[in-house]
Amino acid sequence: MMPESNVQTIRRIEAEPGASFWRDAWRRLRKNKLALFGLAVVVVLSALCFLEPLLCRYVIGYTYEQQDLALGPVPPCRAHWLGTDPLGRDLLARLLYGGRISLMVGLLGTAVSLTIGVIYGAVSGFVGGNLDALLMRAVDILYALPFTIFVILLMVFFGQDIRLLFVAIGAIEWLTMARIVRGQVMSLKQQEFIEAARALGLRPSRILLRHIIPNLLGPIIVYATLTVPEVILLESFLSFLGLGVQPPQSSWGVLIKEGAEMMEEYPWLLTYPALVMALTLFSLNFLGDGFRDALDVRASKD
Amino acid sequence: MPLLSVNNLSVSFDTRAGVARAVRDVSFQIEPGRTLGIVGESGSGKSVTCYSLMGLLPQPPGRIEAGQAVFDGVDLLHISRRQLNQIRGRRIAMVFQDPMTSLNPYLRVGDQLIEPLLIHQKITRASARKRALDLLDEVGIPDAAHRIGMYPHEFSGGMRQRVMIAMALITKPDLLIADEPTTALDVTVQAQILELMQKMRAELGMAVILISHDLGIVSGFCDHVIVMYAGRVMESARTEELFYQTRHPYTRALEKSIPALQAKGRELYTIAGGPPDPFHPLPGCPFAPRCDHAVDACAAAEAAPLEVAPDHLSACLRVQKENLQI
Amino acid sequence: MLRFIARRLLETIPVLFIIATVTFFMMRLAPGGPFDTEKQVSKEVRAHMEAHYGLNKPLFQQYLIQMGHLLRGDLGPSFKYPSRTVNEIIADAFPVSLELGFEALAVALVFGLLAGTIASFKQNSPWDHVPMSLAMIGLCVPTFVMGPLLISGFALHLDWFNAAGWFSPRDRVLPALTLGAYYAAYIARLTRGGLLEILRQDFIRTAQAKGAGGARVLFKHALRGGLLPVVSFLGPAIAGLLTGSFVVETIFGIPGLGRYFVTAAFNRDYFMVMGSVLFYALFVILLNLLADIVQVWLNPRLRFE
Amino acid sequence: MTAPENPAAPFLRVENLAAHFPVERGFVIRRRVGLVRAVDGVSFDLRKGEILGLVGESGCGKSTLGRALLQLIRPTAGAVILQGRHLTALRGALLREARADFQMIFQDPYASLNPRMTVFDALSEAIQAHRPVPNSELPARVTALLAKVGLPPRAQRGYPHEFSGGQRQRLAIARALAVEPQLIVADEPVSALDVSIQAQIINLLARVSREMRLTLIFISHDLSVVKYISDRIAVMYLGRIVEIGPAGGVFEHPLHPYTKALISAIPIPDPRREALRSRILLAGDPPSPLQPPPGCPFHPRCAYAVDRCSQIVPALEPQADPGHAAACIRAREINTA
Repeated sequence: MMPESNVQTIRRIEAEPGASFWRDAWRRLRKNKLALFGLAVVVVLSALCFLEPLLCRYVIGYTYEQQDLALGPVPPCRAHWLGTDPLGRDLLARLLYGGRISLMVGLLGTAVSLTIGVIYGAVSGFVGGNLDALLMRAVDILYALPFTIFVILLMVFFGQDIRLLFVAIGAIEWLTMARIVRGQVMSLKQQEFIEAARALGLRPSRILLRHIIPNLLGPIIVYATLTVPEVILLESFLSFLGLGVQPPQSSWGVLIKEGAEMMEEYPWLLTYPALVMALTLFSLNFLGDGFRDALDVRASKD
Repeated sequence: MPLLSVNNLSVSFDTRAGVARAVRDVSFQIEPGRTLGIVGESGSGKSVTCYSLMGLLPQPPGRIEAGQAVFDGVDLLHISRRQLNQIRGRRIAMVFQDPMTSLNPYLRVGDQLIEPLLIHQKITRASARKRALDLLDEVGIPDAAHRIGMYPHEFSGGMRQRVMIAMALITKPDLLIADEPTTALDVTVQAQILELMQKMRAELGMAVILISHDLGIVSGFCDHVIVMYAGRVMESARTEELFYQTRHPYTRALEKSIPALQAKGRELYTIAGGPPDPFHPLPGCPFAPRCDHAVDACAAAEAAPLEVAPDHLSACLRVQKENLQI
Repeated sequence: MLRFIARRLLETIPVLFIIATVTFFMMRLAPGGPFDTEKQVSKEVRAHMEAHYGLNKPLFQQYLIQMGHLLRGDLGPSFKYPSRTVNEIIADAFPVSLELGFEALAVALVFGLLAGTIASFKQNSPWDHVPMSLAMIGLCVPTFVMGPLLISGFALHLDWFNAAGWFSPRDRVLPALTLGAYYAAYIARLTRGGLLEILRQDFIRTAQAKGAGGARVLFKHALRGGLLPVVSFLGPAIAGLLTGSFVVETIFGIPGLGRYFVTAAFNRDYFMVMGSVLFYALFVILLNLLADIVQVWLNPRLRFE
Repeated sequence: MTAPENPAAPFLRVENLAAHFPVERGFVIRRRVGLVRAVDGVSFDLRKGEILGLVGESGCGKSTLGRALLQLIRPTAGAVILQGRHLTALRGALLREARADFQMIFQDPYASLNPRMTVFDALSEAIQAHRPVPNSELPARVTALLAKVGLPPRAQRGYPHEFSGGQRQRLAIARALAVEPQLIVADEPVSALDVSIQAQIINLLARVSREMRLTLIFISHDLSVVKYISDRIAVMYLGRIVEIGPAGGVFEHPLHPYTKALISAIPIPDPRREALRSRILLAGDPPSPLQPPPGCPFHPRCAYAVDRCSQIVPALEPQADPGHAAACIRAREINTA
């Protein structure tokens, strides 16, 4: 609402001299406390989860599958900080192990969707014309498919293989990614600096690599950050239906499912996994929103 | 008695990079039925001044630090939103720069056009519609009865600006503020719109504040012109006097750099450098670093606009002290 | 407009055809069959049952036969409930899901629109931060956590509601809240984002300059454009809500379509799976079309496409 | 790389250039619902070192013409011959190579530089695009380019968002000069800038094109800007050139009614002259290029139009003064009266 000229002056001056785009973005992110909180939580949690084997061995003293049927379920205590389940397994160890699986599913699922989506969207947007119309119509039609149902069918009929899970999740999530990337490429293509690059006689590959992709990174990072929690949620949903990760492996979804079944008798079995997962999703979402502001990405998720 | 009297208005923007002083100590008056031009380059504070008067300044980041704007006995800067809403759209109306974005794309042109009437007057939709049709006819929109039911995107830029003008005038305001109303239009359309504004002004007898970056536009339209630079008033005078007895080096430089007036073949006159940084204003006259006439004293202290001839203000120290001829 | 609708409806046919084909072959090519899970059924019985349902014919022939049935709107028998056809099961279960869906939708719209609108009007104030943090919680707490938590709190401890069942109107409250919470959160975020986008447009400033008050600016000028993202979200969202949520129906023991579908998938109840998939797909497609029509109605610029 | 200079052949020849865009609707079965004739049969010649001002209002096709000349938009018909070489016939790698000879400067200084590249990278890329130099020479070359457009050497470390509009336009000029072209098309290079900055950029463009013997096509909607810098001026309306001639001639003695209206619409910063002069006010807006009026495209807005004007499409014909042509069947009549 500020007059255009003022906005421009202010934008121009806001940037520190010599600051690159990324340093500038980092500076803006640093001022966003929620996003920083999210970043910290994600980093700490990921570190804990991925160090799970070491932690189990040296700190917790139990592994995720180590049973103690004689002990049974105990509430949080000194020996078991978060308590144990009816099989006497340490909840903290299981939570960390489950986190490792959940985060891995989140990251790999996102990576799959990112790869398909970026390539599909970039090709569609960069080539344009009839191919673009065709590819985007295909996406429109795929959007109408009941994907959750297909994933369920896939998992039921082809067995609960975790690799299949990545494929299934990636296959759902890439659609939105493709649309976003295509939209960005289309708007970038109309920018004068891309025309200037063509006028310079640069090869299309160079234009793509040096001029289009660097300008796409912002939206891709933002959307990828927001996809990770979605994938984690989807995995936990499948686990809840008994279709995700199979025992003795666990994931947050599995733990929550088990916890929900015994919520009355052993409430800690639901509370802690639910808390940790919600906190993670929370942090990732805040981080994504923070990136969105810091990188000045206008395109909304939908 | 002036219709509107702005006294010592100062506006700042609080941004992440610091405080930008967009408008500093600006004063002016406008009498009923007169035309005032406010000229300046982008960032000179001319638009911010008028947005402040209309209560359209986004706050934050904008902040009105000081000043008054007395319109018919009330200070526009210090009244409630409710009181303000009874004045704007009824007694003060505004036309904006970009007719492509200033009309609501989701509503029919007719509904937007009669909205000021519905807000401010007890009037039936039917008679409001009739007023709107008459007015559309008057601003030169052919086939108004048909067009009134159309959406803005079905109109060309020139037509939309005519609608904006009709919308502003439908309540017969006392004051019209036009913020660069022709900047987004082609020259031939610009001529039409300026002509239309002249005609409507004469018919309704309202006062007009015309904001423009183009000296040429104000020279043909306004009785009085204010030249702004870096948020400050540099010079203020009756139009003829401003052009023929210029009393500020910035005004002169602006006139000289207009390509239309320059002879072919010679290098165009340029003002060296660029406008000052609003976050880190230097002491002294803001134009001093680019001024051909600047002396040490100019960079030392800033001069407030003073009357150097009857009804003629200049903020140039050398004009004030030495009666410098420019 | 009519041509647009007609074209979209025509497009539905090939889409449904593809869905049916994919579903058919995915089920049939997968290892295992509908009668494997039964307790050691004798070979003869199994062969008899397969013959009864036509499963012993060549695969492609079965495909053609089923497609023929589908074309006539006959979804076939259910293996799991041999006394009923799939059509009957859907006719029984769908109204339950539909009712729950509408109640959840009401929850989602009321809370979502209200919170989003207030937040956008009071940006960066507690009126913005509190509802938006709640919305974030709504997005981050999965239904299968929300459900048990609500049951534990309101049914078991406070004893205001029943933990499960679908008999009295009181039984509707917790499931509707559970199911609606996520959508409410999403709608709140979309509403806020959409309105903020619109509120910075030039034409809002024009409306203010006319002397329009806050309510007028919101209802007359901002809401139409600001709700466009919500509308496009609502198409698939409503489809999801109305056709039943597996999780909520399972947690609260509600005899809706979602539960039938999941059990059908686990039992490889071929015809039931096919029926649910097609039913759901049709719903998604029609509601997407409806969402598009509403968008065109809201946004006159689209009318000339 | 350049053809031997033939004194008879012009440096740049444009013959009957047309750029049409089909307007399509529908998916799968695409049907054409219209044809936008953005550029419709434009011909002119340019000498080496000449500066042509190309003027017209928005939608007249001047930017499309500029892009079609440089093959950024492939023309539908016609030929662009630069130093005897048919640019319109070049494809792929050959066309990319040929781009060493011609460059473009764009309108929006905020969009024409890649926000993720430093000035040094952007200019180096342009230098290396056609006539590669060893990397060690780059700093000196970049500094020299910056000096040429009046920017200090330290500017090379900056990113575009750190510069003002005027400075960015200088950078864009430097990038165009980096490939050492012979022809530059500048598309509204000053219309986004403040008056005091406009003059700086126009001076810069005039100076470098003189120094480097550049041929320059300067596109603008503002006749007064173009008058100053151009040797010749061409006025476009609805995809066609309606008048072309020496800058002074076109500005002082316009022949086409549209040119007359354009000139009379320029506001003059001089209250007395402004009060005295009579404006030619055109009726209505320019028509849509999708449905151009029959006959002379200008006739519905023209004060001099007669019945014949709606039937005959006037050709661009030479008039009394040498080198001055107008596309108006009544040009002689209305200018002698």
